[in-house]
Amino acid sequence: MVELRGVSVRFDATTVLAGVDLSVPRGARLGIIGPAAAGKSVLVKLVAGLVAPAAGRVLIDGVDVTGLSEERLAPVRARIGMLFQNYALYDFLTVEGNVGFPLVRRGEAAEVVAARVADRLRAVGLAGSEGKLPSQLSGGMKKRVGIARATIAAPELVLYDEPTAGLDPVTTSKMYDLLRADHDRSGATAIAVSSDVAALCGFVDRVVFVYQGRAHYQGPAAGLADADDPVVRQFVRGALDGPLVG
Amino acid sequence: MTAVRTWLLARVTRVGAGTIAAVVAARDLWLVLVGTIAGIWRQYGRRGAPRPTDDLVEQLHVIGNRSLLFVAVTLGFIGMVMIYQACLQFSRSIGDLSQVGPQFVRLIVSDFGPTLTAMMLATRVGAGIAAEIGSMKVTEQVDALRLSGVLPVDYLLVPRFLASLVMTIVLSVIGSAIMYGAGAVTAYLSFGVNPRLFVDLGFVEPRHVILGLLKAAAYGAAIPVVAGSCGLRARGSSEGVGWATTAAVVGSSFAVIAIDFALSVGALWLLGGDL
Amino acid sequence: MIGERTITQVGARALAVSREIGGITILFGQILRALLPPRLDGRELIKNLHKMGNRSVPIVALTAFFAGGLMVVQSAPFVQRFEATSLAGWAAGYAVLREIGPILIALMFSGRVGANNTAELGTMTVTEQLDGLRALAIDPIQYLIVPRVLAMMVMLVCLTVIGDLVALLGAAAVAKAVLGIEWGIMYASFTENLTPQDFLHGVYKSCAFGLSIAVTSCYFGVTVRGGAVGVGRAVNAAVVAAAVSVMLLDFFLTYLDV
Amino acid sequence: MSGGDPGAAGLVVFRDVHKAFDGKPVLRGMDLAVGQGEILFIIGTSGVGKSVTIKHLVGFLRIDRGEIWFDGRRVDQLDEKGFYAVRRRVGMVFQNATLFDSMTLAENVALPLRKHKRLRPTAALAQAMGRLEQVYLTGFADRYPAELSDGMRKRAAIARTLTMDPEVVLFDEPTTDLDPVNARRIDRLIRELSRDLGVTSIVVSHDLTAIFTIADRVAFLYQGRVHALGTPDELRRSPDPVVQQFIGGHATGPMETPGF
Repeated sequence: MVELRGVSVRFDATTVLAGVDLSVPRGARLGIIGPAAAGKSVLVKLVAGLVAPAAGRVLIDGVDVTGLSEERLAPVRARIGMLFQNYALYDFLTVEGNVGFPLVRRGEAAEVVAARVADRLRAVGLAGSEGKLPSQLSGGMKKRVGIARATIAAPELVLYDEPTAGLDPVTTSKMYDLLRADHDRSGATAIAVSSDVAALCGFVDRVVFVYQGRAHYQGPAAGLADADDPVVRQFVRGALDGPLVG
Repeated sequence: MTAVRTWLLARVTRVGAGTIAAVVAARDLWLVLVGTIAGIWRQYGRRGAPRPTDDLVEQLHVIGNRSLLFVAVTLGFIGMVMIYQACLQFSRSIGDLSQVGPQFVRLIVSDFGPTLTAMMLATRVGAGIAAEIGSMKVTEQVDALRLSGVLPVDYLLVPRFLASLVMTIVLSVIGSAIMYGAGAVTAYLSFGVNPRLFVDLGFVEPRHVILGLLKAAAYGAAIPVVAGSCGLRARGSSEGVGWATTAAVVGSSFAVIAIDFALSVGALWLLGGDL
Repeated sequence: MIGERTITQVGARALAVSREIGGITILFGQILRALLPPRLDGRELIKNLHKMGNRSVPIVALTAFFAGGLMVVQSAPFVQRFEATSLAGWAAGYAVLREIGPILIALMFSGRVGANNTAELGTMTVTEQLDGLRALAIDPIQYLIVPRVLAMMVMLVCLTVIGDLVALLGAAAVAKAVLGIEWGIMYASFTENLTPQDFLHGVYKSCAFGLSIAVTSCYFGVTVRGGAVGVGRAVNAAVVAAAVSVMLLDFFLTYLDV
Repeated sequence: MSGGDPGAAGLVVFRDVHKAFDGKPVLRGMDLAVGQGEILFIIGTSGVGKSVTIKHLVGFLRIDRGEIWFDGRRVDQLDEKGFYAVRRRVGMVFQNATLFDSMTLAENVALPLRKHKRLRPTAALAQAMGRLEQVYLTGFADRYPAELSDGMRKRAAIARTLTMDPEVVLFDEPTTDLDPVNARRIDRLIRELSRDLGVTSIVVSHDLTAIFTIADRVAFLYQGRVHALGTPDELRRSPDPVVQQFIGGHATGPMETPGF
């Protein structure tokens, strides 16, 4: 479904990613982990076409989307949903307006939008909050509104940037329960970035460890603490001594 | 010698960096202007295109109605002060105050009214647009728009551009009237100038009105473009929004002064002493 | 028809404005109290003087140059009609030194330095850096605000003096370019018509403008709520409040002066 | 009220503390006593009032009702000036470090030395370097906060707090959103403070790993009160289903989660 070939990203003078190769088959759930500022968020934004690579190619379903104009990207993006790190809810719209926004802009009829919004809000457990503004919601609620908005147009690929940052353990596991149920039902591909490795591994089936600008390690999510790579092992276990830099 | 050379090198590097930054800013401005005009065409030029009239009405309200009191108060006070100073000077030098009103209204119509209104709008509207768009940028709302297949310029800038264009002209007219009225009251109360003598539009020719409206339109177009491009360039977090808002105030105020200068000199050159 | 809702809105707005005026007054009082006894952080003061002054010279100089030139353009019809070349210098100098100069420079200063100050303090507030200072038992008013207020007052006065000179230069340059008046005639016109009072009037106004811009910009900076959005709003509110206070002060100072 | 000297019960004592925001009660009669030199964790779901609790002790928030005692003195009624004396003895490390952007790490750490100990800038900087060494940041003294990772910023903030030689240090979510390695580095520092300097630490956190590695005692905050209090082992063995759900991180259970 998604393929990155030798992708590099530079911001001003700093190189964030240097030649990342990555392939995500349809229906897979991929976790992206790594130290702070390793370029994890940039990786998902690349897939959504929100960041342009300095070198390399991004392919979605075999189609090269690198360097397409915003208008040409629109049909590709219509198949992608994304939960942003800071929710990115439109603060001038209500919960209903936020969740329904992607459909409204596509010119769907008002009744269709309303029905889908109600359906999605029920799925994330927020039925009844339609009229609230984002500023009236708690962090966990904002994240769930973000998920509802990301999935309202039945995307084939959903990107999650830090879906549980700042949440306590109980709320975190409720959040992943919700994501698991959603993807079991829809069968959509998922790519999730998180610094809470243990919780993330309960949701995804494979992980990529991004380190020093590259996809340093790829492997199954289970048994990561005993991976044969010493850097990954140290990172996942949180050991103080080891080869990990930074 | 080496010290001088390092110093020179540092200076040259700084000037070079400044030039590059200026070129980048100018290119951004140009892109935003072109993008906005293209956006207007996309939304209003083609038949059957979605027309977000709600957004436009809302922006007309935010930019126009909500600035009215601010413009009225500031222009009223500055009108009083300017007339007071002018009367003081005329009474000291010439002694004939009958000319103050007619000359003053000519200046208001062709310059002070639109320019001072726009200076005020540059702070209120310019900073407002940059703050809004800038905080949407850093909280990834602009990215969310792009992901929904919406061009940020179309959705965010076009309604603000149109609203600012219309409302700067309207507010310039209102501001000019208030300035003139406040001046008339001051002249009467402080110097006993008969309002009938003061309110004399004899010197105002159509070309003054056209010049004033032209200036107002140019300011109205410049403010949202400058402020919008600053907002879209915001990066990071709250300090990015702060930077964008600050840059918008300075940029749009300066744009007003520069446009005023260019149009005034241009008019003087075209019309000679008849300005 | 004025509905009940409109009245409620006007009332709420009036309340909000008076709350802000009250807040600014309280902050002003706290600043005065922090000055007694004067325990100033010299480093912060020097840093701010340098930053605020240096950064605004180019924009203030450009503004002043255009302002001076504009006044000549505006007086051109008179000058040409009455062939009163000496009037050009008088009009430019008078308007620039007393009114247009100080006001435009103050507005630009408020946009450049005041807004920046609000943004900086606002960012510090939302990232809890101000609480961080308090947690270290350092009074933010004494450490952060007082040096900024002093620096802004001093710098606006300096910039106004510089701006006055540049504006007269601009007036002379435009007079030469557009009206063909020689430099010497302009110079003579300036020296004949302008008194030190004209100059001082502008300078002492700028002192008051500087104080009001400084206090309002600090106030809106330290009262920011609500993250990045809040910082933008605060900067917006600060420049608007500064513009209003400059206009009001200008009005009162003009009447008090004579 | 009850008799006796509340200050005797511990270095820091919260007694029947109530606090509401906009009419919504957060703390509803919270009682807690913290002993000298211990590492006490305050845990609980988001929005339960953990940070609120410690902010009361240094006067960033004011309680609605109740008492707070520090070292045998009642502090909840002090004014801002009175709290400055408390803050010299009680340091606080904020969730987002709150380093000053415009200063290098060394200058950040030197600031309280310059202000309170009236040291000359050079002497203050030299002392600051020593503090940075203590938190394993020697090589980064000349960097600005923006150039560093979250974990490094938090360590620098700890160094800055230590310059005041505090008796109590409050940590607000010190390891939240850090990767595992950086989180454990912070844990080690907190442990060292208590062991080497005898500092009392009150840590607000929901990092389960940290709780079971370094805490002496844990206070579990739930519904505005301390719902359970004890050593990590006692908590692990607690029969209370709410406690079990939280420390197990289970999605299903009897617990109310206002943050979700």
